[in-house]
Amino acid sequence: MLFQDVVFWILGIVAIGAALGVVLIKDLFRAALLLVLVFVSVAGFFVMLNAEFLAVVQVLIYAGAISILIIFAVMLTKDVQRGNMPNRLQVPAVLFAALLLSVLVIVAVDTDWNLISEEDQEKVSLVQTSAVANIETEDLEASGLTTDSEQAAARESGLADLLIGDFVLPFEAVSVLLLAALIGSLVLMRPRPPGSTS
Amino acid sequence: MTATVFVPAAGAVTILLLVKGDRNIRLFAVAVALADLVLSLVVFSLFDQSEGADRFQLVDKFSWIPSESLKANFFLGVDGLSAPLVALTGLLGFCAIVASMHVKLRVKEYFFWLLLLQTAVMGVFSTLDLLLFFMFWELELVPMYMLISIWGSGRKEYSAMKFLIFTILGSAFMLVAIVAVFLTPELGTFDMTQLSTKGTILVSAGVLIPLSGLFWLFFVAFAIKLPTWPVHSWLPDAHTDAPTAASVMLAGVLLKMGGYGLLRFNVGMFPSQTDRFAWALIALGVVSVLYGAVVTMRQTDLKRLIAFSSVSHMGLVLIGIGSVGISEGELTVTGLNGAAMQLFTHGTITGLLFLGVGLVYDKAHTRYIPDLGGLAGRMPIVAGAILLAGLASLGLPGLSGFVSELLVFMGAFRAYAWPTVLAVLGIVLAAGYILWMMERAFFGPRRERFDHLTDATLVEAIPLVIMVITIVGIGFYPSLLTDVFEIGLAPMLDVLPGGG
Amino acid sequence: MSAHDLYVISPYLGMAGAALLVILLDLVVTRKGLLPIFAFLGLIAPLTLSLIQAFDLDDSLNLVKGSELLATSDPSVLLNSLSVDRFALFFNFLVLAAAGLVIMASTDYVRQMDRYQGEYYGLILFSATGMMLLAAATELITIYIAVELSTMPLVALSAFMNTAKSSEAGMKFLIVGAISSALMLYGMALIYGFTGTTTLSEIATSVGNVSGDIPFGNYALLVGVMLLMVGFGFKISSAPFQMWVPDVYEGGPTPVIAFLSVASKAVAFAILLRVFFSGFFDVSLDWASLFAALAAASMIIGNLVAIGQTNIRRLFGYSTIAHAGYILVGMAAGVKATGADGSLPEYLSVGPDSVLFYLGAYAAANLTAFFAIIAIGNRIGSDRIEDYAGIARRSPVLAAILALALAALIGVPPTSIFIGKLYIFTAAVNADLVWLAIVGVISSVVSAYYYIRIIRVMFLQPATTEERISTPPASWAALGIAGAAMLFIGIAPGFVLDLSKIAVGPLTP
Amino acid sequence: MSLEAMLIIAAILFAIGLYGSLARRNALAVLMSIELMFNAVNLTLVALAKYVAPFALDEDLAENLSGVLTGQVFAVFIITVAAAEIALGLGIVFAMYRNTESVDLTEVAELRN
Amino acid sequence: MIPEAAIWAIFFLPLGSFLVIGLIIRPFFNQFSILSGLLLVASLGVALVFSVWTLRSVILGHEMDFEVFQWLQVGSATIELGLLVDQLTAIMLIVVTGVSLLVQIYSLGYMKGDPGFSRYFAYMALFTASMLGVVLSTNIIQLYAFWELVGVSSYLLIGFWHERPAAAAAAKKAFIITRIGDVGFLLAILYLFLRADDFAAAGLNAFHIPDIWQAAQPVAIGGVGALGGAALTWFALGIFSGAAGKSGQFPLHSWLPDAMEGPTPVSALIHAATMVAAGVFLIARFYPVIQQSSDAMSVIALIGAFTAVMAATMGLVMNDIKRVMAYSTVSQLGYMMAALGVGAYSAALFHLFTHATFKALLFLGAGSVNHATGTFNMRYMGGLVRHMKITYVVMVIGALSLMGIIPFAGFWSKDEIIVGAWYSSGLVDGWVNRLTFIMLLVGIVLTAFYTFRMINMTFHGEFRGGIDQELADLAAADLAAVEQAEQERANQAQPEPVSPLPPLSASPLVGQDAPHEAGHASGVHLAESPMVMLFPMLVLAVAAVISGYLANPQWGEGFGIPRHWISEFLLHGLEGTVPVLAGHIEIHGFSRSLATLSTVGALVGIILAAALYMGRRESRSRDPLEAAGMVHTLLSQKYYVDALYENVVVRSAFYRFFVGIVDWLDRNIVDGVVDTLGWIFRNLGPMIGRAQTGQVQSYGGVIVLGSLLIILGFLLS
Repeated sequence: MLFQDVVFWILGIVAIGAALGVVLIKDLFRAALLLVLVFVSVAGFFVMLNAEFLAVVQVLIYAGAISILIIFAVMLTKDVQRGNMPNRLQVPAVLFAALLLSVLVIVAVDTDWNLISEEDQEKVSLVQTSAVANIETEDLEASGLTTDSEQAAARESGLADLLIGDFVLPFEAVSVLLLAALIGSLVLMRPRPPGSTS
Repeated sequence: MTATVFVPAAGAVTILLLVKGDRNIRLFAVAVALADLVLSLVVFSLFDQSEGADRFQLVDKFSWIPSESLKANFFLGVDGLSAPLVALTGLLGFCAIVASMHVKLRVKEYFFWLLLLQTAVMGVFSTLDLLLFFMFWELELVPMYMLISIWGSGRKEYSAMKFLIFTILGSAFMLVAIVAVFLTPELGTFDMTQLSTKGTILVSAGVLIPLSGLFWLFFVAFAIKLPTWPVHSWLPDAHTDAPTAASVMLAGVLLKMGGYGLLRFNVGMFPSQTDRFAWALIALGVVSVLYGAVVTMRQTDLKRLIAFSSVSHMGLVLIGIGSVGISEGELTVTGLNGAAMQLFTHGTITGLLFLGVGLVYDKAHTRYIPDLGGLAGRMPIVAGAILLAGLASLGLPGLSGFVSELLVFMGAFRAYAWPTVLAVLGIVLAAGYILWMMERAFFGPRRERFDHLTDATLVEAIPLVIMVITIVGIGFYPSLLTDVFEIGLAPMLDVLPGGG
Repeated sequence: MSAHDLYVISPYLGMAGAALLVILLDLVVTRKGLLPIFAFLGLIAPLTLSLIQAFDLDDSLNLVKGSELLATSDPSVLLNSLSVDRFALFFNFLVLAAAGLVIMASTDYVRQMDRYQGEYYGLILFSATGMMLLAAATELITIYIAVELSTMPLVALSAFMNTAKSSEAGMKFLIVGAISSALMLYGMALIYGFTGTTTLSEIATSVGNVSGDIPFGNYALLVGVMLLMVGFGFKISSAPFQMWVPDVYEGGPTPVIAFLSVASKAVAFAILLRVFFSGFFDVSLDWASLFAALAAASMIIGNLVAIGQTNIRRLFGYSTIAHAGYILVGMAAGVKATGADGSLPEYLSVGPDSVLFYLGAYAAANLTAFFAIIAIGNRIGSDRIEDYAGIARRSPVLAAILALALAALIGVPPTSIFIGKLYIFTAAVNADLVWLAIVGVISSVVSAYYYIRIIRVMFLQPATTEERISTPPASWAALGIAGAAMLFIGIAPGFVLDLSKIAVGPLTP
Repeated sequence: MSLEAMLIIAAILFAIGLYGSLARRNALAVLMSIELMFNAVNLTLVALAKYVAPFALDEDLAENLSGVLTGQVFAVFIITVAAAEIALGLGIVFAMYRNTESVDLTEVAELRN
Repeated sequence: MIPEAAIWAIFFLPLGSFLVIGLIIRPFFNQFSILSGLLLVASLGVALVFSVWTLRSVILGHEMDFEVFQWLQVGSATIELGLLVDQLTAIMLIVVTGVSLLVQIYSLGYMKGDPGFSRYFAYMALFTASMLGVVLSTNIIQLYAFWELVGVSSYLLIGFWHERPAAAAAAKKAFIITRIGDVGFLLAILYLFLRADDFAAAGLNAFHIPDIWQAAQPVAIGGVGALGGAALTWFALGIFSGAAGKSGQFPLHSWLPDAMEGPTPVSALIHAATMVAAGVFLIARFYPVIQQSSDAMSVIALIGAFTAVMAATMGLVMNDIKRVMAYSTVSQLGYMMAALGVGAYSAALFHLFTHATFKALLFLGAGSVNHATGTFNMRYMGGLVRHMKITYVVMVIGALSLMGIIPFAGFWSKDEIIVGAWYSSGLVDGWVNRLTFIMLLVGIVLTAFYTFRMINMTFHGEFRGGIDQELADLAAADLAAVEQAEQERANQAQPEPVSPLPPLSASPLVGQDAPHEAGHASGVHLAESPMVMLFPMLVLAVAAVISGYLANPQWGEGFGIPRHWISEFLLHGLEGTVPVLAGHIEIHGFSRSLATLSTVGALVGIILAAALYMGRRESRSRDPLEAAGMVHTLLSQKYYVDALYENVVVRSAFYRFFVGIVDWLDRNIVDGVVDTLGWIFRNLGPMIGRAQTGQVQSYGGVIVLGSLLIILGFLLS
C-alpha cells in the first residue's frame, strides 16, 4: 500500500505540475512536450487503476500519435517560441476553473458513492486486469469466483469482447466518425484555389 | 357562407395570377367586391329571424384538425350578432374598393391585399371555431400592414409597425386565453357554439387560469383592437398614415372586430366575469369617451382627428357592454344592443368620414386643418357628406349614430347612472370637435389656391352615396338591425347573472 | 452480430454507405453535376430501410427486441445501446427529409467549388448518419459517439468555404463544441459513477432509488445532469450555451447552416427527450424547472438580440436560439407536479408531443426560409438585410415565399409554426406553466419586429438594380417542397399531429 | 490512494484544462488544453470503474461482470474521439492559418456583433 | 273631423318639399331655383289650411286618438311614433305654419339672386318640418329627435353664408350651446328609461308623453305616481335645461344674438315662431309634470324673469338693429318662461302667439331696412322714414306691440303675464311671485326704452350713409389699428409670441360692429322694398294689431269670440291631459290697475328714450348712454358672459389648459410609454448582443458560467 501511495502522489504531482506547465509556459513547443508528460503520468494512473490496456492505448495514441501531430502543427505555424500567450479572459478563466473545481471536489467528496464491497474488490480487479492478461484459475478461486460459470464469465468479459459485443454499435459508429473526421480534415487542408483572396 | 368569406380571397389570387393591366384589375376588383357585397346582403337577408329558428345559421362545418389534442373544425356560420357585421363588411369592402380607383402605385398588389383583407375580416365575423377565429384574426394583419406601409403617407412604416405590434401583442394574450379555454376540462373545445352555451358552467368550473384571468386576457386583445384608452395610441398613427381605403376598412370594420370579440367572447363566454368587472368596463369606456373627445379637440390633421374621435366612440361600446353590471332590476338587452349597434353605425359613419377626408386629401393635397378652409363652396358633395357623417357621429336623431348612442346610454344608465352622465357629456364634446372641424376646414373664406378644386366625380361619389343612404336608412329604420342584434344577443342575456 | 442486428442498424449503415459511395464516386465521375443526384439517390437506401422498419414496427415497440420480419431468439447485442422505435423513426424521416432538401438546395452553391464536391455531400450524409443514430441511442457511450458523429462533419462543413469567416466559424464551432463535449463527458462520467451503468433504462432504475434533500437527490447526479445538459444545450443552441450560434450561422455555408438549424437541432431535442424522459423521469420535477428557465432565457435573449442584426444569417442564428426556447417550453411541459404534496411527477405526453410537432413545423418553415436565402444570397452575393431591398421586384416569387416563411416563423396562421406554437403553449398551460406561455407569446410578438423588418426591406424599399434573380430548378424544387410542407402542416396539421403523437409513445416512462 | 483522491486529481486536471482552453490565445494550446480535459474525464471514468459498483452487481455477479469494464470502454471511445477531434482541429487550424495568417484566437474575431 | 292623414300632411308637406328641393331641384334644376321657393310656399300654404282645419277639429272637441307606429324596442319600453294633437298643438301649428309661410313669401324677394337660393329653401323646409315635428310628437324620443333636427337646421341656416367666418362660428356656437342644454333633456329621457319597468307595471309606456303626464300625478289625487319626489324635480330641470338652451335663457342665451349672422328671414323664423318657441313649447308640453315640482317651477320663473331683465339691459346699448331685436327676443322669452314658472300657463302661450306675430314683423322690417341701406348698423341709418313709409309704419306697429301699448297684441298678452305673476297660483312660493313681478315690471320699462331708441335711430333724423359710409369708416379704423400695432411693435423690444392656437371663433367683440350680410345687399339704394316683401309685413302688421284682442277678448264676447277664448282653450287642454290637475291654475280677469301700471312703465321708458334721443342730429358719434361709462361698457360687452365663455372657459381653461394637458399626456405619456418600450426592446438586444465579442473563449466562458449558475441555483433552491 505504501508503495502504491507513494507512486500515486508522485504521479499526481507530476501530472498536475506538467498540466500547469502546458497551460502556463509561453513556449508552445515545450508545452507540447509537457503535455506528453501528462499523458504518460495519466497512463501511470491507468496502470494503478487496473486499466493496463488503456495505459497502453494512452501511451500509443496520445503520447505517441496525438502529441507528435500537435508538435508538427506547432512547428508549422509561426511564433512557436512565444506562441502561448494568455488572453484577456485570464481572470474569469481562473475564476471559472476554480469554481468548477470546487464543485467537482464537493461532488467527489460529498457523494455517497456506491462503492464495491471489500470482498468483491478482488474479483473486480481480476476481471479488469483480464483485459490484458491471462488469468490463472487459482487466482480466480482465490478471489472468490469459485463456480465454473463465474469463472467463464470472468474470462469472457474482456475489453475486446465488450467492444464487439455490447458496445459494437458505438464501436462501428466511432469508426465512421474517424473516417468522417479524417475526410473533413483532409478537405480543410486543401490549398486555396488560385486567384482567390481572403 | 364559405363563399361569402372566400370570394374576395379567390378574387385576390385571380388578380395576382391572371388579370393583366391596371384597368382590368380595377374593374375585376370592383366586380369581386360587388359580388361579395351581394353575397353578404344575401346572408343577412337569409338570416331567419323567426321565433325558434336556430341560433347559428348558414353553417358550414368540416373537420380541420381531427387530432384529439387540438380538435378544430372549419366552422362558419352567422348568428344575430354577426350577420349585420358581415353585411357591414361587404358594404365597406365594396366602398373601399370603389374609393381606390385612383390608386396608381402597384395596382395589382394593392387590390390583392385589399381583397385579402376583406376575406380575413369576413372570416373573423363568421367563424364559429376559436382556432379558426384566431387564424382569421391574424390573417387580417398582413394585408393591413402592407396597405399602410406601401400605400400610406407620412411615417407610414412606423405606423404600420406600431399597428402590427400592438395587435400581435393583443392576440398573443388572446392565444393564451384560447389555449386555456381549450384545456379547461369542462369545455375542452374550440367550438364557439358550444362554448357560448357552456358559458354558465364556467361560473363554477375550476380552470387552469382563474376565470378572471381568462376574461382579462381576452379583454386585452379586444381592447387593443377596439381600441380603448390607454392602448389606443396605435390607432391615430395607423389611421393618419393609411391610404383612404385602408382607413375606411380599419375604422369601419377592423375596430369592430374588437367590439365583436368583446361581445362574443367576454360577454358570451364569461358572463359572470363580465358582470363582475362591468364597473371596470364602464370606467374604461367613460375615460375613453371623454379622453378621446378631449384629445380630438386638439388635432390639426383631419384623419388624426377622426381617429381620435373613433377612440371616443368606441368607448361607447365598452359602456354598452358595461351595462350588464346592473345592480337591481331586470337586465335588458338594451345596452348590449346599443354596443352592437354602435359597432355597425360607427362603421358606416367613420367609413364615410374617411372617404370624404380621403377625397379632400386627394384634391387639396393636405389634411392639415389650418391650411384648409372654405372647401364647402368648391366641393359641396364632399362637405355635405362629411357634415352628415359628423352629425351622425355626434348623435343626431334621424341618423344612425343616434340610435346606438341612445341605446347605449339607456342601457348603461340603469346600471351606472353617474358614469353615464359623464359619457353623455362626451357627446357635447363631439358636437364641439365635429363642428369646429367643419368650421375650420370647410367653412369660412376660401383660400385662393383652392379655387380650382373640383367636387367628387360620379365614381367617387358612389361610395359616399351608399354610405349616406345606409346612415340615413338606419337612422330612420333601426329595427332592421336592432331586431337581428337582439336575436343574437338574447342568448347571452340568458346566461348573464342579471338577465333571463 | 446477427442478421437481425444488421437489419436493425441497416438505415444507419445505408446512410454511411451512401456517404462513402458519394465520396468514392467523386473520384471516378468527371461530371460533378451528377454528384448531388448520387447523394440524393443514396438517401433512397436508408429511406427504404426506414420505411420497412416503420411497417415492421406495427405491433412491437422496439425493433431491437424483436421484429416480425427477422425473428431472432437470442437477445440482441444492441439491446443496451439502441432502441429502434417509432420515436427514432420519426426523426429518421425528419433527418432524411432535411438532408434530401439540403442536398437539393446545395447544388447551386456546391457547383461553384472547384474540388471536394463529393466530400461535401459525403460529410452531410455522415452527419445525417450520426443524427439518425442519435435519435435511436439509449446508452451514454452511443449517445456521445452519435453526438460527435453528427457534429464533426458539420464542423468541417462550417469551415468548408476556405475563407477567413468560414474558417473562423469552423474554429469556433470546434472549440466551443469541444469544451462543451468535455463538460458533457464529465457529466456522463459522474452519472456513470453514481449509477454504475451507462444504459438509460438502468440509469432510470438507479435514479428511482435516490433519495435526498437537494435537487436530484445527490451531488453527483445534480452536477452530472447539469454538465450533461451543457452538451445537449450546445446542440440545441439554447441559452446560455448559444454564443457560438450566430457566429457560425454568419460564417458557415448557408445550406450547411440550414441543415444545422433543422436536423441537428431536431435530433438534439430527440436525445434530450429520450435521456430525460426515459432516464431521469423520477427527478423530472427538478429538471423541468431548469428547462422552463432555459426556455425563457433562450426566447428572451434570442428575440431581443435578433432585433438589431443586420446580417440575415446572423439574424437567423438568433432566431434559432429563440426557437430552441419555444421548443424547450414543450420539454418543460412534459411533466406536472402531482400527488398529495405535489412532489410526484406526472407524465404529460402532450409536452413531448408538441416538441415533435414543433420540430417538424419548424423544419419546414426554417428550411423554406433558408432555401430562399440561399437562392437570393447566391445571386446578390450578400447576406446583409439592406441588400435585400427591392427583392420583391427582382424576384416576386422568391420574395413572397421568404415572406411567407418569415410569417411562419413569427407564428402567423395559417402556417406550420402557428399550429406548432399553439400546441406548445397549449402544452405549457396544460402543465401549469402559464407564465412561460405568456413569456413565449410576448417574445413571439417581439420577434415579429425583426422578421417583418426583412419583409419590409424586400417589399417596401426600392431595388438598387432591376436585374432579375434567376434560380436553378433544384433550388426551386427544394423551395417548393419545403414551402408546401410548411403550408400543409399549417392548413392541415392533422397528419403530422398524428405522427408525432404516435412517435412519442416510447417515451412514456 | 482512494477514489476521492483519484477524482480530485482528475478534477484538478480538468480545471487546469478548462483554464487553458479559456485563457490561451493560441489555437493549438487550446486544443492541447482540451485534450487535458478529455484525459481528466478518462481518469475519472477509470477510477470510477475500479471503485464503484456496476449496476446490479449485487444481484448476479456472473451476469454482470462485464459491467465493471464499462468505464474503461468509455475511456477507449473517448480516446478515439479525441484523436478524431484533434485531427479535425488541426485541419481547421491550418485552414484558419492559411486564411487569416494567424492561429491567435483573439485576433480571429471577425464574426461578432 | 280631420283625418289623420291631413295632420300628417302638415308635417310631411314641408319635409317633402325639403326632399324635393334637396334631391331633385338643387342638383338637377338649379337654374330654375325659383321653383323651390314657390314649392315651399305652396306646401306651407296647404299646411296652414290643414292647421286651421286641425284647430277647428280640436275646438269642436273631436277625439284625437291616433295609431302609433313602433319604431324601436328597447328593453321593456317601446319607442312609438305617433301624433299628439291637443289644444297646445293646434295653436302651435297655426303659429308655425303661419309665420313660416309669411317668412317664405318674404324670402322670395329677400333672397332673390342669391346663389344658394334653392339650398336656402331646402333648409327652410327642413327647419319648418322639424319644428312641426316637435309640435306633433307624441313620444318623448320622437320629440327629442325633431328637437335636435331643429338644432341642426338652425345650424345650417345660421351658417348659411358659411364662407363668412362669423356665420360659421355663430352656427357652431348656436348648435353647441343648445346641445349643452340638450344634455339635460337627454338625461331626463334616460331617467325615464330607468323607470321603464315601473311605468310598464302601471300599464304605461315610459316614452309616451301622455303616459308621462299620468305617471307624474301623485297617487293621492288618483295618479300613478311613478315619477315623484326629488327625481321629478331633476327630471323637470332636465327638461328645462333643454328648453333653456333652445329658448336662450340665461346662462345659455349667448348664442341667440350671434345667430343674427343668418339671413334675416331666418332670424325672423327662429325668433318668432320656431326655435326659441320650441323651448317654451317644451315646458308647456310637460307642464303636467313640471308643475308637480314647486322647486323646478321656481327655478323656471326666476331664471325667466332674470333673463327678461338682463337681456333687456343689453338691448339698450346695441347698435345693430338685429341684435337689439335679438336681445328683445331673449327678454320676451324670459317673460314667457317666467309666466310658465309662476303658473300662468295660458298667458305664456298667449304671449308666445302674439310675440310670434310682432317679432316676425319687426325682423322682416329690419330686413327691409337692410335691403335699402345694406347694413344693420343703426349708426349708419337714420331718416329712413322719408324713403320707406310702409316699412316705417309696420315697424312702429310692431314696436308698439312689443312695448305693450294698448291696444296692440303685445299689450294683451303681456298684461296677462303681469297679472299671472301678481296673483299667486300656489304653485310657487309667494316671494317668487313678487320677485318675478317686480323684475317683469322693470323689464317693461327697459323694453319700451330700447324699442323707442331703435325706431328713432333707424327712421328719424338724418340718413348717415348706410353701408358705404360704414365700410369707409372700417377701412379708416383698420388703417389706424395697423399703425397703432406697428407703433406698439416698435416700442416693444420683443415681438409678442404668436399664439399657436387657431381662433376658436370669430371674436364676438368685433362681430358686433362688423357689417352684416355685406356680400348680400350691395350698396345703398334707399327705396321701399318690393311687394313680395311688403305683403307679409302687412299681414303681420294687421295681426300684430288685432290678434291680441281677437284671440283673447278681455271685456266681452265681441266678434263672436268668447271671453278669454285662447286662455280658456289652452287651459282646457291642460286640464284634459290628466284626470286631476294639481295646483290651482286659473284665469284672472283683466286688471285695470295692473294694466295701468304696465302702461305707465312702458311710457316711462318711451319718455326717457325720447328725452335722450329725440332731436339729436349727430347720433352717429356718441350714444348718450355712453355717459354711464362702466355700466355702458359692461352692457355692450354683454356682461362679459361671452368673453367668459369663449375666452376664459372654452379657450383658456378648457382648450388651452385641460385639452392641452390631456393632449400632452397622450403624446408624451400614453404614446411615450409605447415608444419608450419600443426603444428599450430595440436597444436591450444590442446591449445583450455586445457580449458577443467574437472571442470564442468568452463563449466557452459563458457556457461554464451558465452551468455554474444553474448548479448554484439548484443548490440554493
